[in-house]
Amino acid sequence: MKIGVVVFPGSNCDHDAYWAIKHNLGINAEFLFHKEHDLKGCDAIILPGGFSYGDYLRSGAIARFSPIMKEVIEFANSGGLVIGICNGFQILCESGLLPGALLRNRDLRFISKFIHIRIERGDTIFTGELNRGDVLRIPIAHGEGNYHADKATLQRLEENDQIIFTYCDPKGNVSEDTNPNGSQLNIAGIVNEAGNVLGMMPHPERACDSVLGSTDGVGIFRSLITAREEVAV
Amino acid sequence: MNPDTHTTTVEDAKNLGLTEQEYESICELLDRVPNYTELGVYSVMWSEHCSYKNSIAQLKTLPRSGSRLLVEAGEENAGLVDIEDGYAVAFKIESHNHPSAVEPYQGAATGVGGILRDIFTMGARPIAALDSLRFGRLDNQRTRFLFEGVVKGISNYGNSFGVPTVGGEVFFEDCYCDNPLVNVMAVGILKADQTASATSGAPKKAVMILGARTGRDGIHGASLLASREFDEKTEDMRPTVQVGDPFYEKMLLEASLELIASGIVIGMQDMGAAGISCSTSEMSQKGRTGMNINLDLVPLREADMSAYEIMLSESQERMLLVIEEQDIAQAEAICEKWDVPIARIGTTTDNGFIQLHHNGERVANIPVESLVLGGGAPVYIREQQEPVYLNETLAANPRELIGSITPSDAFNQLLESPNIASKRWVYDQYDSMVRSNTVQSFDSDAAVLRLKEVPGKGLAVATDCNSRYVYLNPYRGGAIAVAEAARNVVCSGATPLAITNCLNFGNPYNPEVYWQFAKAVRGIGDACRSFDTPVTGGNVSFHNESQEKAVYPTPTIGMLGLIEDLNHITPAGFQNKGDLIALLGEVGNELGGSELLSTLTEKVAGDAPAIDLEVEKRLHLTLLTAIQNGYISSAHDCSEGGLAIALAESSINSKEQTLGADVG
Amino acid sequence: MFKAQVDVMLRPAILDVEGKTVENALRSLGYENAGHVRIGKHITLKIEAESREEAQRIANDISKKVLSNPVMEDYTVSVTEIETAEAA
Amino acid sequence: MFKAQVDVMLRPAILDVEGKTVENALRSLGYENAGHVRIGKHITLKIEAESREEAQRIANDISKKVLSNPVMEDYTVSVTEIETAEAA
Repeated sequence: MKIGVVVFPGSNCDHDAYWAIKHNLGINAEFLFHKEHDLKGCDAIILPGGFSYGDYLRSGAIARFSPIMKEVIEFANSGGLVIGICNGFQILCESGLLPGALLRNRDLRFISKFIHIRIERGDTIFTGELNRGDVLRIPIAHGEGNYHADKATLQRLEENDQIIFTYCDPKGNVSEDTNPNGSQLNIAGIVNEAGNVLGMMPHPERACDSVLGSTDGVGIFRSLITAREEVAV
Repeated sequence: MNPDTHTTTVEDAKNLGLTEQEYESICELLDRVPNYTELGVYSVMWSEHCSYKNSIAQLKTLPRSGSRLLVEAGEENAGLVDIEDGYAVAFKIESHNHPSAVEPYQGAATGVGGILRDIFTMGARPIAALDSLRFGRLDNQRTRFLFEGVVKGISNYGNSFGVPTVGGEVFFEDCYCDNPLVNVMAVGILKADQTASATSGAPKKAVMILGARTGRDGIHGASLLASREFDEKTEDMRPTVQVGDPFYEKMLLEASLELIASGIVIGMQDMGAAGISCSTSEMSQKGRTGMNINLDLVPLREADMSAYEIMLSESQERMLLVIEEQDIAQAEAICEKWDVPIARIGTTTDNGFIQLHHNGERVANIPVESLVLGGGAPVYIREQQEPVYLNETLAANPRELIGSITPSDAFNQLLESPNIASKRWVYDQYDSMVRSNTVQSFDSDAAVLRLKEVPGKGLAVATDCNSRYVYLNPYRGGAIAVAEAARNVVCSGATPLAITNCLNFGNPYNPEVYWQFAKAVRGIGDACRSFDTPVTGGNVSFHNESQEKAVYPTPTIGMLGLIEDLNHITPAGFQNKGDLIALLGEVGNELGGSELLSTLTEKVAGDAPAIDLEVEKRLHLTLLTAIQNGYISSAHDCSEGGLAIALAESSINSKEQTLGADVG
Repeated sequence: MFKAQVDVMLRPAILDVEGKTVENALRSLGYENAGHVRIGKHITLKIEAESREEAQRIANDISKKVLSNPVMEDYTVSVTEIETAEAA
Repeated sequence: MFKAQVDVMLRPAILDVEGKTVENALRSLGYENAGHVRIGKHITLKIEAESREEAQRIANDISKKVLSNPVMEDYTVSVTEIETAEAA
């Protein structure tokens, strides 16, 4: 089992994702440079957080044109497992792998703090080891995390159960007060219709080590690994 | 007649911020009259910012070496402290006060960019940033504009570059209303045997410029701005705004670290104030070489820039690099990978001269030694005179000034004071967790980072300075600033190792200001000697004044501490119900320069609290031993607002915000 | 040589949080009669092309594919001929 | 009722880091003939005023004092009359 971490110019959470997978989860990890055309046989791909191309023009607007993204899109369209974290989620939306877009935070300020997200579905590739209704304490750090999609898309997301994580309070209640950035329906993470591509704004890789204050991120990566091993065997 | 090479007059020198005597000594050093380009180079190299001419004599009294220091203070771009296990920590604090007063967002952003380059030019990967900020009162519209712009500038640059901003402080005091203080500190980690030095190495080496194109940014930017007070005519300085590009700097970081790791780097220095002039001359001095530079080879952003402009430009995100000629291809390959341009602009020589060529003509021929600190740059001992205001402030009786007030009224008013109230609005804008090393940040006395490179060990870093105390008693204030920084890292479970300092003062030509400066430096030196925390370097910022008054003397101290065992990490908030609360050290009823006095009466008066450095040292050792023996569940330093506020903060930051304190 | 001016705005249906904030600032500064503030990007670029039509085509292509995100933004493009020497 | 369109751009001498990055991206995407990219703000707002001149005066005042940062930016304003009912 090997997980690839893509490195775009300006990605700065690539080392964190790599460390979490290799040292906290004990799974082989490899950096995939944006100029390359080869996913090096990775079983799953992570688009890490950061400020690819400085977030200039729009977050993820330029990274989506990187050579490596052609491979990632092909990999995803053929069922390959992909997680886009924060900037990675923005890149997935810009490249059309996920619907909607991430607009500026409602209060026009960057927000960095621990928040709570509720698991809306326990039966996906990314939440198999967790249960519907569980609350995870995971940090966010972004300036453009305000998820937006038109009415029709939102309706489809709800009908197909593609909304995986929503911003909530420590007890799991979802309301306007628990919405840090103005995202519609408190959306913190969604999957594509096929269920093999996840985009989420919170940073699970920052919550995989008790010394940092939370290990709630481990379940998401653990689910991905178990799901992948079952398919491979 | 090429304006670059026309011979100059003393008038030209004055326009460039040099005094008549300085112009004469330049003529003596050159044994002729300098041309305009040469005079420009001298004007920035002999500016306050680069030469430390008015401060070096005092700085030399500070303890600047110690068993753990791998480099003497001032030798390299940042301090370098050995933390064993083959690793070292580079750290430094610098000011970007004047550019931030002109344009807060870009001023603060380029301040972060500059201090980060000082760290990675040594081969260290930046792992933490802190910012120590001071503004006027919040009820002033201009202050709010500066405050929001500075915080946004720091937030965006640090977050985009990918370094966690983990600590710092924010103060609001009337004296800073037109002249905010923006001090930024950065910390980096590197293998002790893989450091890069800011040297030219030896003759016949290739001199390369790495990074962004050179434009007309900030000409007479940081260097000259630091020698002029601010008054209404700030507006006409507008064009000299430098723009930072954190994305480009991230590419520059990766290229620089990969170049250093490849072993081909002979010497490297970042370009800060005075750009190419400073990096070429300082590296040449350290390497005891000269440099022949062809300015036609410098990649430019604007066409037809003069030699003068190229040499003084302070465009951001650039480095100077010295490598062997046969390694140029390898260097180019590494830079190509990171999309960072690199261009050869010259060669090191053995004649000890900086020789500049432009459009086929030699436009400058300057002896290196004559330019640099420790060489020909002037050193002044200014006149000192005890300030008149002290007669009044020392005579005042703070207890009387406060008059009668119930403890709860005083307590509530203190909690509302901007200097004490929560700074969450500021630090929630900083990504304090990127690089996933941050164990504690803004709600504890010092920021604490675990070190992936040295499993089980950690670093604690804090910045501190109570400028009211320094105003009321510079010697004591200087010592207290170091003591408080030490106390903060000790409260987090760390052994204080070394400090960096950012000395923000008024106009050194004013004897009262210079008295404050000399006394504060003495206080800092004595405290550092007592705690065995040598000074590893830092920065001096003079001419911090607005309208007529100097800002309070503000020697910001950045303290680095080592946590031998991650189990020693101690939070500031109460942890368990039923824990006993103990006060270490006596409570003197000293209200001089207190937050209570200024909140209730808007006065800063009385004397700074007494400090006994020996008692302070024993306090640190006692607390640290108790922590290391596992007796302590939380520890918090009493500072602004005293014991009452310390108890309040420990309750507010307690586990799940559920605990209070019952004090007999 | 041609100069393209591209305006990229959030689609009308989308709440413009930045515009709202500026609008509130205007009110507090006494500009009672100003409102409906919306903020987007104004992008200028120079295009070498044989004809205005070709420059327009290139500008449209760039605007559609790179400068704007159809999910949330609309764009308008105007192209004018300029002397080669003229500054952008 | 009048509609003001304000473009706020960095002064030509000031480095446009965003424009530079987008320009490099366009090059790498094959738009060899596009360059000199500069990115600023396009702001639209509605102004109630008695006359076009008054609306222009208000728009200028707002642009100078609120919408642009005199230290680093220039602005241009154009005002057109619109039916009161028309969308911004």
